[in-house]
Amino acid sequence: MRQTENESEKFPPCGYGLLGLCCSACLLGPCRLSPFEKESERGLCGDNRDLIVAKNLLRLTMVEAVGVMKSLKETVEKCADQNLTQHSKKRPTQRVEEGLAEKYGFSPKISSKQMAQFLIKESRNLLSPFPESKGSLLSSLYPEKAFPSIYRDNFLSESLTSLLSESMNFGQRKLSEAEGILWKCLQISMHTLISKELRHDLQYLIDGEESSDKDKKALDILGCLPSKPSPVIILLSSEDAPFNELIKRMANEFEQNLKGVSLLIPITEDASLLNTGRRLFKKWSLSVPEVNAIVLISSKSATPVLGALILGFHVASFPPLPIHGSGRVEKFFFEDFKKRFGNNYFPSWQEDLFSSILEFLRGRI
Amino acid sequence: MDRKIFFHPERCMLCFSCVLACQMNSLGISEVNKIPRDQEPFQRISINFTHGTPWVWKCQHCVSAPCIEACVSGSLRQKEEGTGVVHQPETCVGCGSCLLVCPYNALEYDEKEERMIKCNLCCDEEVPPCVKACQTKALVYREPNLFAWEKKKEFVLEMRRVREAD
Amino acid sequence: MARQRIGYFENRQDPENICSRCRMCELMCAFHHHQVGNPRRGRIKVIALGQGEDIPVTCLNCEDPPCMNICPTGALYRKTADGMVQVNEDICIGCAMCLNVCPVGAITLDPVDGVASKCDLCQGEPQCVTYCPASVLKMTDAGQFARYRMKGFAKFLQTVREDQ
Amino acid sequence: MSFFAGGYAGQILYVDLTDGSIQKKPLDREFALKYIGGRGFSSRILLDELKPGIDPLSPDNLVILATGPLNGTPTPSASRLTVAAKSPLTGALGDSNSGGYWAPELKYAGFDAIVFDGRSSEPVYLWVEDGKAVLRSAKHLWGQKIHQTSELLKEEVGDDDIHVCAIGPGGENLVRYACVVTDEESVGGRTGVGAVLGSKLLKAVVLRGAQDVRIADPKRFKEAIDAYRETLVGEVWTETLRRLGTPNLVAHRQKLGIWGAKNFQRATIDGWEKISGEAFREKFLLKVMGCMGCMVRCRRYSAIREGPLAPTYTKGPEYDTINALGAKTYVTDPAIILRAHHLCDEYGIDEQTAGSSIAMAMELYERGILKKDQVDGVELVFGNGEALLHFIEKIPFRKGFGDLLAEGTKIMGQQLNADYYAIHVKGLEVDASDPRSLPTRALTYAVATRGSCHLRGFPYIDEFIKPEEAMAFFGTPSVSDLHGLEGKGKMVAWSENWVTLADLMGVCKFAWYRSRSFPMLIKRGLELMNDIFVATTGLPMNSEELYRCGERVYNVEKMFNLREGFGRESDYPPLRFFKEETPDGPAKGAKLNQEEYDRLLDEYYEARGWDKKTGIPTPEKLRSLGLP
Repeated sequence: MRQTENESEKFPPCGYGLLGLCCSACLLGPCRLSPFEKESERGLCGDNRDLIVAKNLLRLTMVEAVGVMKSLKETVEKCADQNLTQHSKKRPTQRVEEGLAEKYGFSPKISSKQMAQFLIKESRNLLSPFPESKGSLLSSLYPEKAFPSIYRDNFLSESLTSLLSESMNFGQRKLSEAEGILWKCLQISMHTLISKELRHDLQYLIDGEESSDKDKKALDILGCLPSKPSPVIILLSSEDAPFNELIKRMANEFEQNLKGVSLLIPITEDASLLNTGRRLFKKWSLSVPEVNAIVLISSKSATPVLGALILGFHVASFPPLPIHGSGRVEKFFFEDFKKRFGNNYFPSWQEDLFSSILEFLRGRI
Repeated sequence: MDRKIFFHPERCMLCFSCVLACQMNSLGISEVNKIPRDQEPFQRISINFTHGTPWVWKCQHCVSAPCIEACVSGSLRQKEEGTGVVHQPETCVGCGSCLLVCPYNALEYDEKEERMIKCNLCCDEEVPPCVKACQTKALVYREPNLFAWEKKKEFVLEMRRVREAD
Repeated sequence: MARQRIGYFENRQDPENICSRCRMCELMCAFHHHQVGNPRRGRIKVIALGQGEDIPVTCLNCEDPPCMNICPTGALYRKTADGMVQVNEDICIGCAMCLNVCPVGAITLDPVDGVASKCDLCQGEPQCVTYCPASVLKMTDAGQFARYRMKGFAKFLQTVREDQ
Repeated sequence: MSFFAGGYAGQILYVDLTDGSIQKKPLDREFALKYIGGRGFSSRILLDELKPGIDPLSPDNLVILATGPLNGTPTPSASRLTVAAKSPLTGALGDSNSGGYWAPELKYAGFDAIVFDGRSSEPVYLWVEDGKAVLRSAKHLWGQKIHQTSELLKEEVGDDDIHVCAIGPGGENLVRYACVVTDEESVGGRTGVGAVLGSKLLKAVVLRGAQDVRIADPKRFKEAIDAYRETLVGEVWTETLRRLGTPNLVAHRQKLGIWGAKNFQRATIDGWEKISGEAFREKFLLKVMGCMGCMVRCRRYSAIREGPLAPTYTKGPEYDTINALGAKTYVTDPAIILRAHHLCDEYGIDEQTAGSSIAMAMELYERGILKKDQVDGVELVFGNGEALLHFIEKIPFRKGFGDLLAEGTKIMGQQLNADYYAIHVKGLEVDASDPRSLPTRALTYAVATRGSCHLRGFPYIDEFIKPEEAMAFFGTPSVSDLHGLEGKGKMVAWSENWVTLADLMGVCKFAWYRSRSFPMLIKRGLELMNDIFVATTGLPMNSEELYRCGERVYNVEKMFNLREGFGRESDYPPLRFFKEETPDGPAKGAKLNQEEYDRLLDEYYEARGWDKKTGIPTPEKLRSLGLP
């Protein structure tokens, strides 16, 4: 009845956090720039708001990347110190290998051992700061035709670690360009996704059952795609994601409003985005941006959003990236991106989001 | 007696959420994503270090408020029921005499409209947005005597702890 | 002499010598100051914690009283350097800042007059002390109260020694 | 808004639960002068506004929460609240009186009394703050015990400093002797007003008030209460009550041999020391508590800290707790008594009727009238504490045999046709002591207008009045003789009128009449009280007039009972007291004598100015009291 305080929600969301304007990079902080102050306002370290927003995003992606690296490393070690050949006897089906072999473009006869060694080598490259050799993996796995956007100005790097270490001093360095930082974010998230996928495949090789079985099934829908290219709607949401219900509802609405044209693919692993893109390319031999595949993401982490963007999907994310604090960063995501690669980032807070996406899809049919 | 906004300095972590909430409310925005880049907001609550303690300065809504007596246009008045100094911008002429007598400097001059601005406790809402936004419940919205009563209770619990010691 | 205040002296051993929440202090305080019956206008308050825990609270007459320091109109004042902090109702504007800074919440806004109201020791003979049936309220000062606590602690130590 | 110079808040709140309408009516000055307050208000309103012969649990019944003019002032021990309705237990006038903090708070909230009428369609509670009242849904509170209820309410209001008057599951399930509990510990127990509230689906009345209770003449008031305090401090009774509380009477009962142990089959208790006041003080007493502004502080706060029943924190026990839950059922384990008492308060049932009913069931079981399968297979014999607790857990929910126990002894007696073993007057169980050896007390219990009650009159005068005082005041020295009969009727009538004043004023009887000298009674009870009343309210009053107010109210109550069909025949003690002799103890062999008692009753009626055959007040009596 009589509400005395904010008993309703334990922690009211912090406005500055949502704006991306709360910087706790150094011990002088936390600095909180008011969104109402004029652009010239700076934090104690001298960063203006564009930099603060960008660096916050960078910190986010880096943290997530480190987490993924750790799990990949563990899997590699686990995989290295057990004898796969005799292990493979126990395995009921060869389906997994075949799938993988075909995916990595090996002859079907390749033994799981060799394949594992290959994958481990690639993973080592990603993990170590000094990649041994330029592996053939990326180019084979992510052909330029499918993902043109990741082949711009040597975007692909061999090692995630080196990327991170670069970004470290990026974070420190003064007067760095906001855009530059944002590129790093995209790069890192891209490689994070790659490492994730590698980890999954290694996992298959070790113990036959497929960890992301759901996604595999969901992706099988791609088999029954119409021969004529048409827009595709992809739902990316893990169980604990905040806006699951919302995006499900939206997706269904789309399906009703655009009968027979678009089709829904619910996936839970952001790593599956790569696979999706690849399958789409196989089907229509069209690059992802051309396919007009739109991903509705509900996730707590920034990696899937950025990854999907750089892979060339159209993206609407819930909650939105914390970028409203800086006009420059917003411009980068909403306009520059479109200019360069032709895929849009729909800011999920605008009222006419639904209709605008609908319009967009209609235009593409 | 009507509720007032009270402040627990020991709980405040200077996150300025209350300020942001107040500014957004002054523009009638509820979500941060809708913050416009061009408009000038009003800020009727401010935090600063006072003798080394964070302190929130705002209108205290005095029971017998000097600003009401000072006001020349009668646009400052007590709420009909209970206490709370409300300000009608429509009739305000911006003479600033309230500013001269206010001990807490709780009023602000709005050059554009040439009139004063002050905290109206956001009368239309159950709980003022600044209190809602507070991350640590440093700002509370209470009847004065209930607030005092709660403080007494805290103190008594402390005393009891001491007593159990000996 | 040191600064006087109302202290709460209880004896946990004697069930009759603990505050029994009869609230006579509140009633008499309100009666003395306003000639009415209305505990919420009293300047002392018995706080009930349940399970038989009741403790009266009133002004501690701090050494460096925040209420007096922050009062913008000077309505809170001390006649003499070691006197009780008092309220000048005529110039109090009821801004409730003293409530906000008082460490124990001993100051309240009078629900009727709307001015700050706090213990003034009734000009020397406190009614709460006179009428407390359990006689647990006494005029005291910080030093005396400290000695009282020390005594209690010493007793405690004694029992410990006896246990060994 | 009130035109009273002080004391009264000047408003009565009428709440019609059927249509949820709430209206405030100003308190009439004449009405106030005639009936003072408390029981006076409630009895008069019941007489005026109730249709004769209605079902107490029907919407037609009224529930009245009334305060006296002195509640809320610093008058020592002015804390009593009167809750009244037509009693579902007896069918006669039902009222009960409880201390605590609620009655003063009602004055601070701006009302002298609240009258509830009709029946709500869904559970509600009434929120009263500073003269404003509103009904709110209590769906979430329904079924909660007393403590949970007030916890939830405090949470809901966002303030711990509120005062709650609530009913427990007992009241909700219409246990005929459900009680009204204020502030979680002060119980308006007898005559089952809680059940009436339950039938109206009113769960609680919550107060918060900061309004003044004005005092007309502060200077005179101060002098008066100081004088009143003087009479209290150093008073023997006050000292004893503070030290031991009402349980000090345990020793006294044992001394005179007037226990009603084993449902009045025994007059003494073996091992009574275990349940004496000293024992409880030794083992359980946490601290002494006092109601609002109390100088006497007879209230205990006890805790069971070890043993199977720990932890139990509860207010009490009182003497009547020990008598009903201990003596009558012959359970002499203090811990179990305390626990049972705690449960009764939590579930909101009257421990005295509950104890008596269980005691009666025990006797019936031992006599073979009740079979084991009838009593849920419990070995229901005297002294069985587990059985006691077992059924106290069952009664509030009317589970199993608890359903019958929840009806009280009168109906139990009728249903099991064992009336003889139902020890009650007008349906209310005999509580305080076994009056067989003391006919005066038998008379007091029998003629009390709410059924057997030891607080309606003050027969104990004969324990300390001096012969010359008796001669001077009652015209016969035999009043000072504990066993003498002459003049006792007169004395009882006088004491009743005089004691009634306490309930009218809202002052606690223990501060009022517990005294060791008769002149002190007059001084404190009439003169000082008159002083305080006049100083508080500024109304014209003198001690004679005040006394007549008490008599007036008593006659009003009598008229109510007569209307409900309680004539002379209902003014008799239970048959058992005439048939069976006191089995043991100092008063061995004593029993009531029909002729003696008739003579007493005649004398009493005469002193009251009532018709001897019917007990109807004579017209001239009524006229002299200004009753139409």
